[in-house]
This record gives sequence, structure tokens and C-alpha cells, in this order.
Amino acid sequence: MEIGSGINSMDLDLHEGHVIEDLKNSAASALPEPSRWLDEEIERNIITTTVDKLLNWGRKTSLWTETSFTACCTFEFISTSSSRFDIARFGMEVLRSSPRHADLMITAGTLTWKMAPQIKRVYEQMAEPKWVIAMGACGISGGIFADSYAVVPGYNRILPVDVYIPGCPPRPEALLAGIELLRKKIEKRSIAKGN
Amino acid sequence: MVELLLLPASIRSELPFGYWLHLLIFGLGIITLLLTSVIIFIWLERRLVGRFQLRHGPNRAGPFGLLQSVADVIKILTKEDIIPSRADKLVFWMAPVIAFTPVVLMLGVVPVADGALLADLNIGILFVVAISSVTSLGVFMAGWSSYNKYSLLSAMRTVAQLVSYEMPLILSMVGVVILTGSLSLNEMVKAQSIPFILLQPAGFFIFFTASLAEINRTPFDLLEADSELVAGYNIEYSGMKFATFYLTEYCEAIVLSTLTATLFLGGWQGPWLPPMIWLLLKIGLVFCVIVWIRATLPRLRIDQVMNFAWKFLLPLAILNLLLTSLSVIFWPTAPAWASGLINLSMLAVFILVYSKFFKPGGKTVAV
Amino acid sequence: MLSEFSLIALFILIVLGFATSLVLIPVALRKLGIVPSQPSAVKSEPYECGLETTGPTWIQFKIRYYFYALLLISLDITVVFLYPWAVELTSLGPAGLITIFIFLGILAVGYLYAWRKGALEWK
Amino acid sequence: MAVKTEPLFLNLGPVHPSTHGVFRMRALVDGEVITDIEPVFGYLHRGIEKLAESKSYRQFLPLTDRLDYVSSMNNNMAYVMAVEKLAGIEVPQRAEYIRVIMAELQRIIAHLLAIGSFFNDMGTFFTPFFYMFIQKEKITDLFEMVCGQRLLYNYMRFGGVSHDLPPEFIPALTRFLDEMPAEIKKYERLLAENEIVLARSKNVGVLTREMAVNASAAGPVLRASGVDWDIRKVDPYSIYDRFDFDVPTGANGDCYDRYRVRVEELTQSLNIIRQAVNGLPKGKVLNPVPLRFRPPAGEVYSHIEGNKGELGFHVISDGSDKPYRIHVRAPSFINLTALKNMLIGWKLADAIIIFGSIDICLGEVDR
Amino acid sequence: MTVQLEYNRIVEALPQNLASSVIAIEDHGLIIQPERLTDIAAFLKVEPGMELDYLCSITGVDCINYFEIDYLLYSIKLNHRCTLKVRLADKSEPAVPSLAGLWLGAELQEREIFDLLGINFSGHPDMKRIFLWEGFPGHPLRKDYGHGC
Repeated sequence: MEIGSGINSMDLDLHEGHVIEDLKNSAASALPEPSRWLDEEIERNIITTTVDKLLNWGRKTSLWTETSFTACCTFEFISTSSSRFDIARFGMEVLRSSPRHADLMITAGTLTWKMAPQIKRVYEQMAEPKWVIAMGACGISGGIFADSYAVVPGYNRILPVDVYIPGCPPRPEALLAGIELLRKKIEKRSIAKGN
Repeated sequence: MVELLLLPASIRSELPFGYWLHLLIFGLGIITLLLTSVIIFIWLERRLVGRFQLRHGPNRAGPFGLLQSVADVIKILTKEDIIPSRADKLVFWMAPVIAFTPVVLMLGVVPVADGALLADLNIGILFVVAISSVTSLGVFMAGWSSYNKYSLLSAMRTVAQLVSYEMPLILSMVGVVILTGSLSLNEMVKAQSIPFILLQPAGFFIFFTASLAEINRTPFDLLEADSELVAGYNIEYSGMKFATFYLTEYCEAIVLSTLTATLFLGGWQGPWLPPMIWLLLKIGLVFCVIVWIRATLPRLRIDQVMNFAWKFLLPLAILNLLLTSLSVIFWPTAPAWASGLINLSMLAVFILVYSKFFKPGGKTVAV
Repeated sequence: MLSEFSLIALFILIVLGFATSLVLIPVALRKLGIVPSQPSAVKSEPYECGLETTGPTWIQFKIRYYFYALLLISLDITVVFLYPWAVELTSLGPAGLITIFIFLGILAVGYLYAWRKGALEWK
Repeated sequence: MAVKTEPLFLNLGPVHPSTHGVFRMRALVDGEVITDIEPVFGYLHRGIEKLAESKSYRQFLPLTDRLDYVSSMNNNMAYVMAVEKLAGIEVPQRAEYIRVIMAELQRIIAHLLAIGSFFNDMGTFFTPFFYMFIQKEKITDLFEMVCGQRLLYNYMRFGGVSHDLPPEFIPALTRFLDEMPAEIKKYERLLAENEIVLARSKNVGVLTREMAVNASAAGPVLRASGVDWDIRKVDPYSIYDRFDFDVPTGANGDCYDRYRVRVEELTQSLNIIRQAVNGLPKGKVLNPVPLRFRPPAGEVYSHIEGNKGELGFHVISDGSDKPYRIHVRAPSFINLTALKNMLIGWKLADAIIIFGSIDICLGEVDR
Repeated sequence: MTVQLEYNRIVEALPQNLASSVIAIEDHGLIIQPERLTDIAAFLKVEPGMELDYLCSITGVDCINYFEIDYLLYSIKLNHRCTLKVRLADKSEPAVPSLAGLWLGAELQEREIFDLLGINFSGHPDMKRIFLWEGFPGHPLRKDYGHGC
């Protein structure tokens, strides 16, 4: 396909291939755990605690999800947001397709190396503060596909993951529990720590 | 606060600094009321959509989930502000302001009770018409300046869609003006001993449909068609600038509900309750209908949207205008039911004729 | 009446100020450290489904969209004349009716011409 | 009028709300009209066919669940049937009936999802989608009763199924069978004759009969183009020759027909389940095969009518306990062959629903 | 019931110049010379009594000594099927004529085989990788690729 200005789709393929190979080479091991700050003791004063409380309440109550669903777990996510489990109760039914508006990335499904640059890019383009839930075995470690030549063994190779939810796929109840954990984690944020 | 708002416009001349007091009360009153109602209406919409989809909707934040929108505001206020490096920065910054301002301005000429409005312009409705099209400029600026292909497409759709529906919107209001004989919105409300929706059902139909398109609600929500354009014109906006657009959208919905209530549903008029409560109730009713439509209907395609505006609504609006003016001149004593019936039958006949030419589907374009 | 217009003019200023402050509050909050800011090169690039954007975005776009804007300009201005007429219709009587029918007739000719020429079809 | 315009290069996907996962299309658009398109695959390529070669026959079974993850039962069934054919394993009668019940329930789930997401692509705000999900959840509960999983069941075994039906299953299933026809009727009333649905999907994305056959389309896509080809009828497998059902076909091969065919197949599936429940014999449900199971060397191609079309497993054995090669004839993948021809010349909004009406599952496309 | 076409019948029906390119008749298919694949397929597609107008599935197999490609053909009208097989002894640069000109349905499946097995289909309109990315080393479905990553 001719794209114009002298580029055709083969050029794009080659370029994207390079991006994938570069990422694959740089993501040989998992990223460091992002949650070390959870245990840190910090000095707080009355203003920061009040502001923190308000901000954290706002942030945990209104988690908008980015629609970046890759595979099977998507259906359990949709089940969770559908009428029976109704994630909207927590104000989370707002699905934003643009990463600029989203707070939470639920990585529902297997990640392949071909998809990894895109997911990484979407994550990087999300506005701060942002969180990642690795949903399902594939999201944690590659799961049943961990041996495959094309599968990234876990999202934590390319993204800092906040909460892991095991299961293949996790039940909606498990997903809700995971979201509850994330909300607890958000409560521990403080502007005094610069986040 | 409410009592102050209901003070007759004459306080201006009676009190010292009455003029400034009036500006302050109404200026701030409109903004506060609008923002509060946006927060409540967003909650209302989410709850209602929830009920339409047989689920609960937000119910955890505060009583009945009422604080959900407050949480959204807090979160979005403290979200990172991203300025795309390749965007046209000045336009990018200005767009939300330009989109938001005119929407609020429109409320300046809407009465909340007899004579209680910010400025009783003798050209009130013309002011509304003039100012309402500015929002589309802001939206276009946002879409274009973001340097994003989806938002560009959305911006282009703005040019075509929002502009096209101006025509039927304006024409449908002429019928109301003929019946009232004034351009002031306050006079229009006072003229409605019988709500104009009963005298001008066709006019109401045109006005309501066109305003759905103006506020880009389903089935005309092409500007931010999630399934096609990812998020639409505001795709690159984050934080408060995005929130401003979000706010604009809901303000527009509320303002057009207000206009519908004022022009066709008798505005603040109503027995027993205070006028302002009546107006709010009517606004709420219209807004609920908008939400109902949103939860029910799919989206039209761009050519269908255009055809609907230019080939259906526009001729219908002109026909409505002619018929109304004829009946005002030649049968001024017509009882209300008769003129309403004439208007309604015209609508029915027009729809029947149009449906003969209506071909579902589409065709490819040779490339 | 002028005071009414001055009220509107002042109201425009108030609303403009409010809208500008909406956009500027986060800037102030960022200085206070409440709004996070971690800019990066990738973050400020346009979002295109997770891919780098290829080819220019600001191109010569299809004219079709602007067509309607042109049509609107030709028709919309004339429609505004209907408002003063509508206010005075009852006092003008049948004579006013005939004038406006001629006026609308001219308008209709232009509209039908545009229709016949296919300006209303989306191609 | 010759005004020079440039085409806009647009990436639709892989992170896009309506590409049903991670599908990607590179599109050149001229305004709204798509002038050229190139589908890009592989964003969910997990190498299932390669993994099969390093797993034993039994270990491969869970991987088939994850092919088309909304029709795990059918995938299980196709695979175990292929291996049974290869090794000549007998299946007890009761197990055959249970398999048919499960496969048809799964078909209902898959079609409900296809219909729901089709309307989502058309722009309804999730309402039909969630209505479909309410029914889907009922079936999920049934599946959970028999195997404990909600999505990826891994229920079938070589020589039968893993567990017998629990005693509460048949009453629950009967209740579902009684409720479902009324629900389908309700959806029909809401959706089938909606003017916007007709306007958006009739004559849109026409796939002619010749093109459908030539492009190896299968399943509802093929049948909507007027080809009466359903593996359950033309090459009855398992015990489908004992049931009485119709094969609905379309006339035009447009999006609307594809949607209609799916809706009518819902009723047919219910029919089959009802007959299977009535004829369900007693007895054992599994003829166990040895743990280290070695089918004889040879090759076999076995196919079933999957939810998206002909689902075939080409299994080649070299006599060891691991399959030498397993190839999946993936209907979702092959149905996409004609995509390019179906999309060029249509508008962006059409492209989304044409793509949606093909109904693919990325897990199966990329494998 | 979709009947299996008897391969002897096919061979008899083939014209002389095509019949000579049939290498062998096996249980699972008709093994033919790769060079004549397009001609035989085109003949079977339209020949009355055969009318194999539906290309169901293409499977590529690495059989250690050679590559084998199986084409499964159906006749929608007559409801029968047959399998054509070609074997490619040249493992370094395997190539076979493409059927994409006859059946659109071959297009993606041939690309898949090119990607995963490295068999080139000459005459294919867009022969490039489909599932894996440009720059991916090797072809995973080959037996010498090894397992896993």
C-alpha cells in the first residue's frame, strides 16, 4: 500500500519490526517493583494530610479505564462492567479510549512482543497519575503461553504493574477485589512524596 | 439565594449599586447554578443510563452516589496537563475557553421567573442564535490544533454537522417569534398561556432534533463517535482542559434543554410551585428525554446526518414557517387545538412523503 | 436598553474570566505540587492507537466538509432577516406575507439549485 | 470541480475501541471515504500451533479454549473430535448429547456477543450489548455448573466429557430455554426494525455470493450471502443428523443480513438444545483413554460448524504422545480475506460496522 | 454428508498433460507436482462433475525431508471434497505457485505459511510476514526452529 510522500507499507513494517526488536532486547528482565514507597514513613502535616485525603478520595473514586484490552480476559472485564456485576457502582463505567483521559490500564489478556510497543506507548501517553492492573495469568507471567516465541512473559517487563490479579481468566469477583486493592494503594499516596 | 434571584428586575433602579448588584447576583448565580446542575445532571445521566441498562449506576460515592461527579472533578483537576509537542499551542490553549464561554452566555437572556433574568434584551432570541454557533468554532479549533488525525476528522465533522443544523434550528424558532410578536425570551414565556409545543408540534420537533445535533448527542454524536474516532476532538486534551470540554458538552445540553423548556414548554410558567422550580423541572424533563435517546438509539452516518438536515429538516422548517404565518394572517382567531392539529398533520404528511423517498443503507464511492 | 447590553458585555467578561481560570488553575496547582507533571517525548506525541503517526496531519483536506459552511453562509444571513419580519407580521398583514413569500421564493431557488447541482449529496 | 485533496493515512487499531481486540487496519481516507486499506495481523499471535508440538495431546486441550475465547466449547469439541477420529475412540451416547448441548449454548453466547458488539459499533451506548450480556451470564452460570469455569471451560475430553451433568443442570437449562424465546422477541422488537439500524446496515458492506465463496468465507458470513452451507447439515458430525433444524440464509449479503442470520440461528440453537435435552440418554459420559495417550501415526482433518464458520483441526500424528503438527482452520481469520474488498469505497463509519458484522475473535485470527 | 472424491476419478478426468503431473495417490490426498498446481486447481474449479469452487484450508507441514502443503477443496454445489498435496524437496528456498489468483481465500493463508514456515508463494500479490514482525529470526513452525523463545 502506498501511503504517500514516498513511503509504502513495507517501510512501515520494517520500522515497526525494529521497534519491536529494540524493545525485546531492552526488556530482558522485569522492571523493578514500583510499590516500595508503600512502606516508607514520611512526615506529614495537617495541610498535606487533608489535601491528600481529598485527592486520594477523588482519585480512587473515579478510576477511568483505558480501553486497551488484548485477549480473553477482556470478556471477564466486560462481564464485570455489565449489568450483573456492574462496575459502574464504583464510578468505573467510564471507558475512555484516549490515554489522555484515562487513569487505569487494565491489561486484560496475553501480551505479544508485536503488541508490546503499542501498549507501552499507550501507557506512556497516559496522563499522571496512572495505575496498571495486570489481569490474569498471562498478564502476570505469560501464563499458559509463557514458553511461546511471541509472548511477553508478563506485563511487568514493560510497565510498572501496581496490582496483580491471578486467574485464567480471573472471575469478576476477583477483578473487583483487585480494584479494591488498588483503591487501598491509592489511599497511601501523598503529595509530600511528590506523587 | 433563590429569593434574590427571584427579585424583580426593578431592583436595579431602586437600590444603590443596584446595577452592579444585579450583575453580581445573576452573573455568579448563573455560573454557580449551571455548574451545580452539571454535576447533578451528570450523576442523573449515569444513574439513568444505568437503569436503562438494568444495572445500578454509581452508588458508592456519597449517598446514592451523588458525590461521584465531585470525585470526578477532583480527580480531573489534579490530572497531568499534557500539551502535545506538535500542536498549535496558542489555539490549543484557547479552544476550551472559546468553546465554553458562549454556552454560559446563552443563559444570560433566559428568564427564571417573570422579569428575572440577567439582561432582558429586545433581541434575546437573536442573541442566542448568534452566540450559539461560536461553540462549534471552539470545537473546531480543538480538533484542528491537536495535530491528531482522529481529532482532525472530528473537527471536519464539526464544520459540516454543527453548521448544517444551525439552519433548521433558527428557522424553527421563527414560528415561535411569529406567535409571540417579540424577540425577547421573557415575552415569549409570557405569551405561552398554552405551551407552544401544543401549537407548534412540528416546530418543537425540528428544534429538539436540531438541538440534539448541535450538542452532538445520539443519534448525531459523530464528533466523538467512540467506535470510529476513538474519542473525537478532545482526544489530546487531558486534565482540566478536557474537563472544560466535558463541562461544555453538559452545559450545552442543559442550555438547550432550558431553551426547549423556555420556547416550547412554557418556561417558568406553572401553577402552585415557584417559577424557578417549574423551570428546573422542565429542564430536567427535557434532559431525561435526551438521556433516554442516548441510551436507546444508534448513531447515524455523516451523509445521513447531512441529508437529514438539508433535505428533511430544512424544507420542513420552511413549510412550518409558511403555514404558521398564513394561519396567523388569515385565521388569527383559530382555536389552539385547530392550529396545533394543522401543524401536526403537516408534520405527519411530510414524514409520510419523505419516507417514500427514504432508502436505507448506503452505496460505495468509486475510488 | 443600552444598560441591558452593557450587562451582557460585562457578563461576557465574567464568563471569559471564569473559563480562563478553569484552564489556568491546573498551572497554579502544578506549581504547588498537587498536579503531577512528568513530561516526556513520547507523552507529548499525538496518540494514534498506540502507534507513531505517519505522514502529515495538516493536509489539504477534502472540500466536502466546508461545502456546507459555504451553503450556510449563503442561506443563513438571509434567514436572519426573517426575524424582524416575524415580529411585525401581524401588523404588516397580507402585504408582508406576499413580500416574504417572494423573499423565500428567491431563497428556495438558490436552495433547489444547490440540491440539483448535487451540493447536498455527500460524495 | 477539481480541488486537490490529499489522502490521510490513519491507523485504525490495534488499541482502538471497535476493532474487537487488537486488530489493526492501515487506512487511507479521503475525507470520510476509505480509498485503500491494509489489514495488519499478528498482534495476538501467541504461536499456539507451535506450542502444540511441544505438548501432549491432552495438554493441548486447554490451549484450544484460548483460540476463539468466546466459543471455547466449540473449539474443544472440534479438537477432541479430530483426535477421536485419528485414534478411533468411541464416545458414549450421553456424552455426544451433552457435547451438542454445550456447543449450541456456546453458539448462543457467541452470537449474542456478535449482535451486541455489532450494535456497539453502530454507536448505541452499550445498551443492547448489556442486554445480551444478561442472557450470556445465564448461560455462563450453566457452564459454571458443569465445569466450574466462566470463560475457558476445558470441558471435553477424548472419549467424552470431563464430568457428568450435575442434577440441578437440566432444570436450570429448561428454565433458560423457556425464558430465552421471549427475550429474543424483545430484542427483535427493540432492534430489528429500528430505522437507524436499517439505514446504517442495509445494503452496506455487501458481500456477493460469488465473492463469499471465492474468498472462502464461512459461517454466518457465507450464509448471509445466500449460500446454504452449514457443516451441521451438509456434513453432519457428532449426532447432528438426529436433530431437526433450519439453516437461515440471507439474500443480499449486507451487514443487516449477517445480523439477521445470527439472530435466527439463536432460535435454531434453542431448538436443537430442546431436542437434545428431550433425547438425553442415561449412561456414562467418558470412555477413558490412557494417560500417556499415543494415537497411531496418520493425519486427519475434522471440522465442525463453529460459531464463526467452519472450524477445522488438521492433526498429523507420528505415533508419539505429542502431535507432530496441528493446524487450525480458523474461520475468523479466513473470513477476513474479503475485508479489503468489502471496505474500499465505504465511509469510515461503515467500515467499522462492516468489520463488526464479520464478527471475528482475535485469539482465533492470530492464534 | 460431504463425500470424499475418489482420487482415481479425478486422475481419470484430468486431461493428459495434467494427469502426468500427478505423482502419487495417497489416502489423504492427491500428490501433484508443485509446478502444475495452479493448472490442476483451475481445472478442478470449473470442470463439470468436480466444481471444487471453495478452497477450505491450506496447511503447511515441515516433514523434515521436505515441506508438504495440503489444499483442502470443497464443492459447495455438489457437496464433495478433495485434498491436493504438493511436496517441496528444496528446503533452502522452497517455492510454490500461489493460488491467490484463483481463490481470494488463499491470500491470507498463504501469507501465514510464508510467515511461519518460510515457503514462498510465487505470484502472490503481497507476500510478506503476517503474524510476526519484519526482522523476526527464522520461521517458528519449522522443525529445526526449536521450542519456545
